[in-house]
Amino acid sequence: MLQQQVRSPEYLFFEAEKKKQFLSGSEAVREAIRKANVDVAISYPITPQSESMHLVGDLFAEGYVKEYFRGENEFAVMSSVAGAAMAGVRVFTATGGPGTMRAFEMFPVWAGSRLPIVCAFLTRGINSPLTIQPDTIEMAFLLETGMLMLHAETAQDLHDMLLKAFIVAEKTDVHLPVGVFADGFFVTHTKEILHIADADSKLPPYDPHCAPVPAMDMESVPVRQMRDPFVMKSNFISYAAHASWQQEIEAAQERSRKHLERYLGGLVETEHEDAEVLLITSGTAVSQSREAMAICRKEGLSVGLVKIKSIRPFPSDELRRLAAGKYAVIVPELNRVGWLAKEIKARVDDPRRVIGAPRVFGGMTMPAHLIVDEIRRVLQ
Amino acid sequence: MTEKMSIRMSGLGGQGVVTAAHILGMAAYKDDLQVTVNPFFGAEKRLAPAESYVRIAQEPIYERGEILYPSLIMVFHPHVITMGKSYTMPFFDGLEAGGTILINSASALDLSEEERDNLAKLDAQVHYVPASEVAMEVSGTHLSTNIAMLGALYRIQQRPSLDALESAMVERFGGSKFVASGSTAALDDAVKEKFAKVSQMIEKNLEVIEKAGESMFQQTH
Amino acid sequence: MEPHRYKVVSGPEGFLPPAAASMGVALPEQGEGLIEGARVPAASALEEAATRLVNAKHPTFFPGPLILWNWKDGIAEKAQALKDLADTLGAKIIPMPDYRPKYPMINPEIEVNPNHPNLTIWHNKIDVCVFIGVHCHYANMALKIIRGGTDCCTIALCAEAGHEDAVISLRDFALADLHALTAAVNRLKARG
Amino acid sequence: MSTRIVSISPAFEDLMPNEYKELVENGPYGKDYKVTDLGKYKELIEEHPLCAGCGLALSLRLVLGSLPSPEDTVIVGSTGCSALVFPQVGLHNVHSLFGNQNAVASGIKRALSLRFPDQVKDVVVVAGDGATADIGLDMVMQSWFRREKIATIMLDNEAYANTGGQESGMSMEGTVMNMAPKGKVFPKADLPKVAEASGCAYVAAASPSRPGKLGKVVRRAILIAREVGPTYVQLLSPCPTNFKTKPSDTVVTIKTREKEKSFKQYEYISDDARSFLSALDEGKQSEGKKSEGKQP
Repeated sequence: MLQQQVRSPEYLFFEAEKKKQFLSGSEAVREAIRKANVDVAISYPITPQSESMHLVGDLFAEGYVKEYFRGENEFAVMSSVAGAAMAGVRVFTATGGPGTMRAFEMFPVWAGSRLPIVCAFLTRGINSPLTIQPDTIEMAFLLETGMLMLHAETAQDLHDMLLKAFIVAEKTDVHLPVGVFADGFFVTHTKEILHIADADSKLPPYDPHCAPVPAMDMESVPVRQMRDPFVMKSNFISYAAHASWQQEIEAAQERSRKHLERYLGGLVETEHEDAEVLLITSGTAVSQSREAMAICRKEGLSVGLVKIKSIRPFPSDELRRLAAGKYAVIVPELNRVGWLAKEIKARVDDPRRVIGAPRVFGGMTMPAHLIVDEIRRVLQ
Repeated sequence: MTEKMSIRMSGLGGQGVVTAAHILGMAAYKDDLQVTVNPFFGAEKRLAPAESYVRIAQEPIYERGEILYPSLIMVFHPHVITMGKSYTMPFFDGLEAGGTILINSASALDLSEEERDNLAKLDAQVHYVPASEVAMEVSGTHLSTNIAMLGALYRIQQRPSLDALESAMVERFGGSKFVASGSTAALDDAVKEKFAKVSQMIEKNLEVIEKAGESMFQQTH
Repeated sequence: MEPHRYKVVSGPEGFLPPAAASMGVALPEQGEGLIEGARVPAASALEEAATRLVNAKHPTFFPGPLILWNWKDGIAEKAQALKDLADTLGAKIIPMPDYRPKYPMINPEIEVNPNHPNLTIWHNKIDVCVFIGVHCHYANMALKIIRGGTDCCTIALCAEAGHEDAVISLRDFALADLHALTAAVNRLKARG
Repeated sequence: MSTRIVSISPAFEDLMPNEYKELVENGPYGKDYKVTDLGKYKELIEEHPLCAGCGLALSLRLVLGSLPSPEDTVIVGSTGCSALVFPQVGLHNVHSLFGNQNAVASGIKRALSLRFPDQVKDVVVVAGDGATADIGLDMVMQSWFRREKIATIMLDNEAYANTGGQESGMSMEGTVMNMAPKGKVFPKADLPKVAEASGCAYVAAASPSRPGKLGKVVRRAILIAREVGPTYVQLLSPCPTNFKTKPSDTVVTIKTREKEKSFKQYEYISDDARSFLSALDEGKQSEGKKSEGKQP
């Protein structure tokens, strides 16, 4: 194990020299966690995530992660990381697809309990029938769990977003779980070139005393403290307490915008945003859209691109502004339900201009020409 | 190199199509080229159809996933063609006009008239290499077939460089750092047992590369 | 929704008022405070807090667990400074010893609970209340309930990042700030 | 723990409600109270909203009075009647979801071991029979398989009581309840045997009809979990509401069950746990890193 020096997040993210490496997405997870100063990581296998948590296990064996074990199923793993987070340590886990569904009851608990858990969701399709292939449909289910959701396009994004996720998650005014999503296989199992900081630096440790709720350790006040209680039904005003609690989770999401803007350089990234037709999407659909945009622009078509990096909080104001006056907004997606198109339609001034297409799912690759066809069809 | 190389490797599980892609990708990376590598995303089973994909270019590469429109197709086993052991049918599906095909076979395959017509229409350059034979002959194991295929590819493309290929192999087989899936790792151990030393293995593999290149022949359809 | 126009003022705002953060109110940056949802220099927010306290009929401090319990060095001094400030103002101190939903009910005369802070405010006819030493999550929850159902003006003296849901909020609030607030109160009182 | 978290800032001493002052002045933190001391100090439960005669409330009071180091105990509960009590308990405790208590406890225990390597931190699970034997059984057993150093205590009222009296895996065969309208068709699960086979170092069945014995097994379970391995205690805690017995007859109900031989006290001590206990008896070994001299 390398001797690591604690450096500020600002140093690690913005100042440290970045060196070139040829890595798969799973290896990018490992390199992020190596520098994340994680206390407890808990794993459970599921394709295409397993490799990531194998590698985190290697980090444990090497000494970069202090505690690690394989839990019994995803619901239990998400429960165990919740326990560890309540007891005041930094935790990490990963899952995807059916694992996400198995664990589901815990996700709103994470947010409701103000737990700064970072979880990598390496997405895949959901049964039935069984599939192990990439598909982003699980994100549709997670939209309203209260967690922050970042969507990586590349292994580079996955690495950077994971590291930054810990820092945003642990801000006192946020203190919410962050899901970092990457499309299974297309990111996890693809080797590509990254630029990352050396592993001789690591993030500062988590300080549970900055949390907006007390740690469960019998060292924090108040001693009489239950996480997280029934809001007693015998109390006539309990409904207001529960409602106010939920609003506070939503408020914490809102507060994360400022931090995400700073660390991610904005919730969206644009290229040729003045074009007549905008491709707006997230994840690897952005990569495919980049190819499509290049083809179209060579033909002289006015096509631009908006990459959405944060799904929760959603860049509503940014998209409303960007979509205003466009001939069309095309939203390619790697799922059947088109959740992203729905999200965008609900926010822009003229939802009729938003086209939820093309879509592929069940593991299909989205060829750039499908997007090109859609652009041509719209412009005809 | 000005054009983007989009390489589809089709073979049977256990032949090392994924490993070949990794070595090729790593070599391209070492030559300072832009590159992405990914396998066909499925369960890994021996002798089942297996595919991997390598994209190499000088400009940044964005597109991901299976390569549907390859500029170069490598067929690691004749059964991919003759017995349809492939998820991509016919084997040249999607090949760019003027594209290249490289097939592991000691003799030209008996392709159907329709296949020959289509290949001719595509103006496809079809090369053969007795990769399995070269592997057995030079290194004493058919497990070097994938390296022989890379040798033939090198003969056609001249890139990535031989130096880069060598150092990619050292990195792939020399250390314990490489991340391979469970069954691929098991095969690695089998390969390693054949060679007392990794350096000896690399040396043999370089010889395989050279010999494979020499043994290639082209067939016009 | 009209972002950035939302004003955080004393209620009663209604059945279920929104979280100010969801209405576009942002937390203050370092060196700043909030007055009615607008970011202002910390000194202005401090002055406004002092003014509201001096003019209040029934000003009341709600010290939370982080200052009520003598759990680490420096707390006792802060507690004493708060007591002195309350004495200067002739204000009440009603503690919030913990956050549990209490059974069967609290005694609103002597304590406040974040799940139903309005009971204490109604009972004691509090028109200006000050949150201090309350974990942020519970403070925010209580501040919204107060804004919804009472006409009480809320002041949050936060050691962390501040509170949008308070009418007046300060952040990074330390012992020196408590002294500064007392000084401001004394100045205002002297002026009459 | 630093007992400072139960000391009041001097400036506010006069203002604190009485119950808190009592907790500070006369609470069990850092003391060496046993179950027989109940009534002599300010207990950890303030008030509770459970039914009159609730066997579970009785057990819970005795359990909390038996903790060897309440000042360093974190309790993990689960959904059910007992969860209604925990807001009133003077300890850090967690209600997560229904059935995941042992998974949550595993995470807490591991985290506290990292943060406080030289300190005792007891993690005790207290949950009902539905949470332990039915919906949470996999997580309960897996925590035993992994040898998590936590004590698991089941408050066995042989039913889902909070949801209105449904049959559980711990109900007696033949019991007619909601969701078993023709009577339960399989026997009460033998969880102590399952615990033994799953790697628990100590297993006991007891009831609040014998408070002294209950106190002893709970204390043993927590001390053994601290030093040796996972432990399991099952406490028969009848529900007068759903089984329609008189609230004043709860202990009578247990004694009748004992006479009918459908309930018996039980204790299993593994070899490792036995040598730990005898070392304690002989005073050769302290109970833990900082609780010198306490007897089991």
